[in-house]
Amino acid sequence: MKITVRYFANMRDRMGRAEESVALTDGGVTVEELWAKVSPNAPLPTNVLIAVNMEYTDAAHPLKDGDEVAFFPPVTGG
Amino acid sequence: MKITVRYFANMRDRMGRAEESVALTDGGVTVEELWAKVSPNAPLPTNVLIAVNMEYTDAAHPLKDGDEVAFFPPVTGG
Amino acid sequence: MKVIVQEQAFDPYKETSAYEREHVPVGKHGAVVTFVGTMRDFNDGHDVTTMYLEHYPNMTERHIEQVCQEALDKWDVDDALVLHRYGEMTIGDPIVLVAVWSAHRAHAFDACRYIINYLKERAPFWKRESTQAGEQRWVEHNTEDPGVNSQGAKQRSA
Amino acid sequence: MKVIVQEQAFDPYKETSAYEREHVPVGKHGAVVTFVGTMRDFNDGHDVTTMYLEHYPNMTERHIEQVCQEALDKWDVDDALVLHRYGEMTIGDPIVLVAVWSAHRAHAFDACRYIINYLKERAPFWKRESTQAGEQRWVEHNTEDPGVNSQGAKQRSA
Repeated sequence: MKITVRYFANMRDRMGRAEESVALTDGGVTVEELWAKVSPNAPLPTNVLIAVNMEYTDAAHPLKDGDEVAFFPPVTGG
Repeated sequence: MKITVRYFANMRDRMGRAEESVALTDGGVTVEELWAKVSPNAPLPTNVLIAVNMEYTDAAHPLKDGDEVAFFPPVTGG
Repeated sequence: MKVIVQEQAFDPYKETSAYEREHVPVGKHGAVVTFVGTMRDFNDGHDVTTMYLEHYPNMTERHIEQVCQEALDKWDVDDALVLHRYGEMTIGDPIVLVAVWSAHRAHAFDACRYIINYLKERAPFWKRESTQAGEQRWVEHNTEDPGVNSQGAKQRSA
Repeated sequence: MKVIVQEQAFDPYKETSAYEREHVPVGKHGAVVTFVGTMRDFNDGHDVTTMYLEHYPNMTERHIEQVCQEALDKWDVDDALVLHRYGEMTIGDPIVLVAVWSAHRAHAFDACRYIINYLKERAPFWKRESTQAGEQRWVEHNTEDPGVNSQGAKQRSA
């Protein structure tokens, strides 16, 4: 399955990219497992926020083909 | 001593006048006693508000020469 | 801080903009809360067509200024503007504007709410409504509790 | 109800007036509360000169709309308008406008405050400030607790 991964604000700076497409062979992969694939050398920062298809969720969220996953720091709008 | 008395809203309708000047011979007269003079036939309505020199007060307030006393119903601005 | 009680109609948003442009330093406040009260076409189940708002000149200004000063003492407020009309008005007309500038959102909300609540409780104004049936009547009480500060859910505070 | 996320600068008071004129029936609401958040020239003790506000397109609109819908469900609100900027902005610029129309003053205040508080908590925007020293930094957290609803006296909710 194919996942679109997006990074915002300091997460983009940290990753050195804004977006990537990740191919995963097996279903049932969680956000946490996806993170281990895109960032093999650093664990998921504790204060990072996660959205799947633009809804907030957590690292245990299982992914399906076509999902858009986003990693970003606490929001500071308004 | 001379007191200016003012009536607003339904109190003016009720009294049939907006303002009057009342001469009182003795000092130490209270608002309640002033009311008995301007309205000998009807007691002070219970929900009436009283201001002396534009500050809220009650019927026991003692008056002095030159005071402006106002009687009016609960306010409904804003 | 400025308090104006006037007979002529006003545009609350133009007044807020103009006051901010002329009196409020740029980049200091961060938060502005405004309250605008407008004339409704109904009140206590009556269909209202026009309203006359009587006031006690000078006492109104004095008491609105007192309420504003209390808000400035209680919260971190940079500035406040209050405009209040009297006289004849028609449906939809703005009756009152309260605008508060603060560095802190919570303070701007609290102070604005305080000013309108206590203005409604203490500023000597009286509404006389004319209904479609041609009847005139003094409004006996405001439909909302002036002290109300509830976080309540859907409940009419009539 | 209308939610707009845009790059270009806006005048919050002209927008409120225009929206009211075009969308809000005359004489029904009685109470309008607006909140305007503007860019300050300081934050966490830094002197700030410009700011870039990044956002997550579509997710921002979706979450602001959700927050507005929650407010409409919780309180008697006739209508609500939210405008939020992204991109480059300078000191004094309005960043966000929340306007709420209601028949009830308390409901207008509560709903407006709810919308701005939860927008700040959930809408995916990130501020990057440039200081006078030429330094750029991501703002780590808003200076005010987004959930704050206190009636507290002079206390900076930093």
